Amino acid sequence: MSKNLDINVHHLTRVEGHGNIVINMKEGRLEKAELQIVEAPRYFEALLKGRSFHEAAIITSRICGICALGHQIASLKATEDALGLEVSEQTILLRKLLVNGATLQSNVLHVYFLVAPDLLNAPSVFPLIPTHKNVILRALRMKRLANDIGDIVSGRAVHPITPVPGGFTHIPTAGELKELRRRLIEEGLPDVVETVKTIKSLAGRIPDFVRETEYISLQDKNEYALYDGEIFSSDTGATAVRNYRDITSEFVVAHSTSKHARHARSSYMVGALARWNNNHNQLTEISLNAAEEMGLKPDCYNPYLNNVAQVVECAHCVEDSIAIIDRLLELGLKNEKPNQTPTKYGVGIGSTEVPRGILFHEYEYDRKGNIVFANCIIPTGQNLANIDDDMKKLVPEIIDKPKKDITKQLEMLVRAYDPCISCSVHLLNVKFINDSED
Amino acid sequence: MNILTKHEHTPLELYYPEMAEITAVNQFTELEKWFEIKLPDGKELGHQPGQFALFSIFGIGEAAISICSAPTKKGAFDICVRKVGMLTEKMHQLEVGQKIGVRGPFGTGFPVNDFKGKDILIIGGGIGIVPLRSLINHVIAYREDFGRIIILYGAKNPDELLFPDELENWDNDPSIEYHVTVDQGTPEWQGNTGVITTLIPGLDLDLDNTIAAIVGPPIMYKFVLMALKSKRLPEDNIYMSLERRMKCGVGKCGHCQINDSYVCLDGPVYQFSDIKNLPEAI
Amino acid sequence: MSTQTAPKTKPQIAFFDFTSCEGCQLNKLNLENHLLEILEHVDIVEFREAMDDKADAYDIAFIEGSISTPSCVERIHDIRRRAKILVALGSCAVTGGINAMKNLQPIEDVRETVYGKDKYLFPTLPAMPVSAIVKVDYEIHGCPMSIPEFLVVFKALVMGKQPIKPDSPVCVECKLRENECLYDRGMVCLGPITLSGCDAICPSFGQFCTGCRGLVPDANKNAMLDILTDHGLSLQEAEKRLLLFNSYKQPDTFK
Amino acid sequence: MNKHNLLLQNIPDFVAHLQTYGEVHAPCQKGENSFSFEQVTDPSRVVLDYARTLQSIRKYFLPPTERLLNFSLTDNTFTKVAIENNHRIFLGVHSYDMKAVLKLDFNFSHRTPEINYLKRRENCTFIGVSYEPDDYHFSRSVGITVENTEGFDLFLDRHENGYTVQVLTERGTEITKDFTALGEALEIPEISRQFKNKIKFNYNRLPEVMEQSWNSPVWEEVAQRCVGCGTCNLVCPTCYCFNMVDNVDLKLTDGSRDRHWDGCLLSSFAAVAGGENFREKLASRQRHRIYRKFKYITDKTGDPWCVGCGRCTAYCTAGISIVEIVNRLSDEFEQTHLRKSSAPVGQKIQGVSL
Repeated sequence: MSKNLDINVHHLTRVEGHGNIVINMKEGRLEKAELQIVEAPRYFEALLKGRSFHEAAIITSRICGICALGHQIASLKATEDALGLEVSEQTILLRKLLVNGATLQSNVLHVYFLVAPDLLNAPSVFPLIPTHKNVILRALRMKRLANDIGDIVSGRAVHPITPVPGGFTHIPTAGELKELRRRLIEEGLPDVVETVKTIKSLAGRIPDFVRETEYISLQDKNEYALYDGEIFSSDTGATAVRNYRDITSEFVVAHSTSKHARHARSSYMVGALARWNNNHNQLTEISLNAAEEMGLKPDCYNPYLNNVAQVVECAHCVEDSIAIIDRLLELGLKNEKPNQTPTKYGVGIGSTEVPRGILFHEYEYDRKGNIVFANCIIPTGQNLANIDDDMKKLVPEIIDKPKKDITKQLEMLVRAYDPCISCSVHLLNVKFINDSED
Repeated sequence: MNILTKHEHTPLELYYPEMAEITAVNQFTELEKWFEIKLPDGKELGHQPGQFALFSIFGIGEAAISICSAPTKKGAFDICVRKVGMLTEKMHQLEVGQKIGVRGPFGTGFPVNDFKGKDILIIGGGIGIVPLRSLINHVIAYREDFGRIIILYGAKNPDELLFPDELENWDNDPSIEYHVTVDQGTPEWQGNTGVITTLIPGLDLDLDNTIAAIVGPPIMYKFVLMALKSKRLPEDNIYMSLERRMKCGVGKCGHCQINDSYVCLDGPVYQFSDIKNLPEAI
Repeated sequence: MSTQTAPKTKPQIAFFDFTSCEGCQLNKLNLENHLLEILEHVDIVEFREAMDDKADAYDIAFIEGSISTPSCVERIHDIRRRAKILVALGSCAVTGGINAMKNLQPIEDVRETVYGKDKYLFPTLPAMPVSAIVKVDYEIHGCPMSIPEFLVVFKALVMGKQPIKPDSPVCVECKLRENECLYDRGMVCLGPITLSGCDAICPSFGQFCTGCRGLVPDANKNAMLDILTDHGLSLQEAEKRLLLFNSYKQPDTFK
Repeated sequence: MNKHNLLLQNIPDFVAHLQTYGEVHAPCQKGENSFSFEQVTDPSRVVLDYARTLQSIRKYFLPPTERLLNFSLTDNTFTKVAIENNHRIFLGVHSYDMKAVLKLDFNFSHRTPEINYLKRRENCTFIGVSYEPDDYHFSRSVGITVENTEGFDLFLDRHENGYTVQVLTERGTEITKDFTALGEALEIPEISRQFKNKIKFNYNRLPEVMEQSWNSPVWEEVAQRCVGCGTCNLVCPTCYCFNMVDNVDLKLTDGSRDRHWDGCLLSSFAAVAGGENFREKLASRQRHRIYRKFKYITDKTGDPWCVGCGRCTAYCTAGISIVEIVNRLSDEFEQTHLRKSSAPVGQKIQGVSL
């Protein structure tokens, strides 16, 4: 096998957004291993300037159609932090329910529609419709259930309508929540169990690759952190959200319209696997059983198993949603109006977990409630350096395989991160380092 | 009192069409196509010259179209359809044997009984000839009931002249005074060129005994009316047919309303004196 | 569903994304209950987000996203050449959407705000709707695109008929749903001049209309500004609100 | 005519009693500041003290969207749609909304009676209720008092502790006779209810005012402020314009022909296939709307077609007031025509006067 290798995957498919994989190996020496982000920049931080706090989440939700809810939640939390807006327990519970719905939806979409075709050697999910009809129907059913959480609680799963600073513009009825609860139990749980079986049957086809890295996620002392918490690094421990810049130290590289980030080492990983590694002991029982069934163990260093961690989270989201609905019904749904009377103005930071990892929004408001400064740190941006580092380790390990297989395995690696390139494209000045990789 | 029974007329299921069969088609021009249509069970449409019906294709919609055959034609009726929108485009694709929904007839026709004994001046511009054709065929069928029959027909160019066979018959019929003009001729065109109003000054009319029936695009009315005015034709002797979008055909939906008049009920054929005070008419 | 096995009678459709959040494409995948029915009528021959296949020609190309880089311009010309019918999908593609907000600020400032001294690494143009560059046959409005409207257009195109284009404002749909007017709750809303077709989804959920579907033809903007200012916004805030999704000004240079 | 007394605390029982005779539909709280007629399941939700509902009860007889027929594209046939005509009792209807129903009855039975509307109207009982006129009501100006009982089977007139119940029809007797909580009618001095909002001319004279107002500058002034959203049409209890659309299901095999409310104020309402729009200008559409209420049908029936509910004004985001428009036109009329000879000025088609 030649020790020269040139791979250029132009506009990688089955990912959100536009990215290229470029590998360049000369006489056994890896000269380049990059995920190039070629998405058109969208300049969200600039768009936010001068915008009212009523409009901030409407705008930032449009950063990403896949994680629209996550951006909205992070944005609302940043605004509420900056303006001193208190929210009710009902608001927090409804938001957590939405986060569960969005995580479930995204994870199902990713595992079934984007990753499964790789494991089954198909170019897309469409040829699998006749051959795996029941699996596809199950995936669609799970996605519908997840989206119905979004539709019922937030009006619309993509670019949610009702979550606004200080609360919700519309509260679902008890009847709607009871019906959701019934479906979560009667459809959601059995479908999760079947999903675990499906993934278990394909687990042997997941590449075996190990690279230990730094794992960063939110951590909450009371629960598996998806909505709130403090920042936790597997290398350095806990950090307050207000110090997020110590963690994310972003830098611009020439091959990416999205900025890179690094913390204790040259790169770190965020997302389902990071959350699993950091917080697995807080998962529900069904989720832990699912993990065991599929062979996912704590301190897992195989990035390809991020997808298995996503399935584990599906189980968690279904179970946790049932518990949240029970709590909401127990409290009794109140037609609260959003609290939109600012008690202060200044800087606020909001952080939440989205399917792809930890997300930060930071805004500074003037005394009219308009934004003077904004910064958004997106999970995929944080993962990019880690993906490059993974490729640098992976390519020499599989260099003896045919180029086609190497390419596929690299594509699968990128897809395993569920990169959301379209939303990673944005960003603000923190620290600029020109293409400085060695 | 029961609201269903207290009316002069029985409340009707107004929106269910009859499924009628297309029995013949003829493509006149790229845009205009003629259809012969037969109602189920040999039923007659029972229309007056100048009336219209609503035609529909399921999944596309419904539109008002004039009937262009005279009531003297039995067992079937004709329409001529210009391709202007989605429905008419789909109608053009229909073939003999296929079915189309029909509701009607609706509206006022030309009061042909009142026309008896009079000279009839028919002025048609463009597809205005289509509703007039039912009147023309009626007066030809009852030729002895009427005085002179004068037909003025104008089109943009010779290729857009409709009913070509019939035009020839009218031209050859010594009892009909037929004049045709086109806005733009072709090298082969032997006849008049110029707008339709150029045909009017040369007419020698028995003013009190002449009925004018005009149908054409909005812009034509203005100039034809001015030309007839200078001829001093009494305005009560002038009839015209107006076009509006219609949804119901029965004076409910409001779309065809011109001031206080519903084109689907009070029109489409109006005596000029009825609409001259309606500023929205033309 | 690959091109080779597909019977030629089914329209071959493709999806493309430009500068956008890809929410419209996701919204399409959210048609879970209808997805398989849709696939009965068409063959999807290219859809980068979901499949590896590529095709040379398409009966219908759906375009999501704005045109905002020089390479976007080239790509959209190429797609147009290969597509019989081209449909713009969602606000970014139809009106420039939220992306066009950047056109309101000097482009150099925008680039500097985000990338600092590295701004020249990434070429950028003012964000434009697809129709600023190539002929667009049909438009599906909304951010995200409205699913009911997508289905109306989709069905019409598959049946070979022209879709009905809404031209009335959101207020009409709000009234058909008997919603309480948000102005009566002390809110301001762009429903009176925003194109309908969304079934007034935002006001129905108690949130003001953001104008994401674009303005009705001949919108009386001055009257709208009067309404907004009468209900508590300053003129500057009112103008900004109107521009949220409607900032695009068509530059002559790229026609 | 029988009269009874109904105490406030007995209202929920009365509603429950009515439910034994049919579906009860009554105003309920809808949003934060609004009411809507809904089928009552919980009698305690009924609100009888309200200013106006978002929509009048026309929505029951001419639904916002209505399926007219179902069709099959596979065999090009259609099936009829059953028209529901359950027995409905409308409780808490204001006199102007009742009057509006009577006007729609005329529109849907005049010349070509329409079964769809009339069938839905067939089995209805109407129970009126008095109201305190607010800043928008002006029914009195179009000849409808708060206590007008035309069309009602029962009428509830508010007093301090409850309602005086007037039994107006046999049907009214039937549905009250077994309700034991009705007391003897109290001797209550007649309340005079004042309308703050008024049209300055008697409504009989408005057609004449309109006759002279075709070229008034008022239309253009109103159009400057109007956004053309059509709300005034869509909330009007006597508007009944509609559109018809064919909808096909996703299998592309079946579908339905549906009609839905439309409005003459909307820009494409009077457009025709060739692209011509006969009321292209907002000013001409505003004029058409006002003429529909005060001239066109009025010329034929002698009645104004506006019932003074105030919805078009209360729900206009631009704050355009129908009373203000009519009063402005009346002022102009007074100034320019009243003092001159009253020779009618015919409207001529431009460029033509034979």
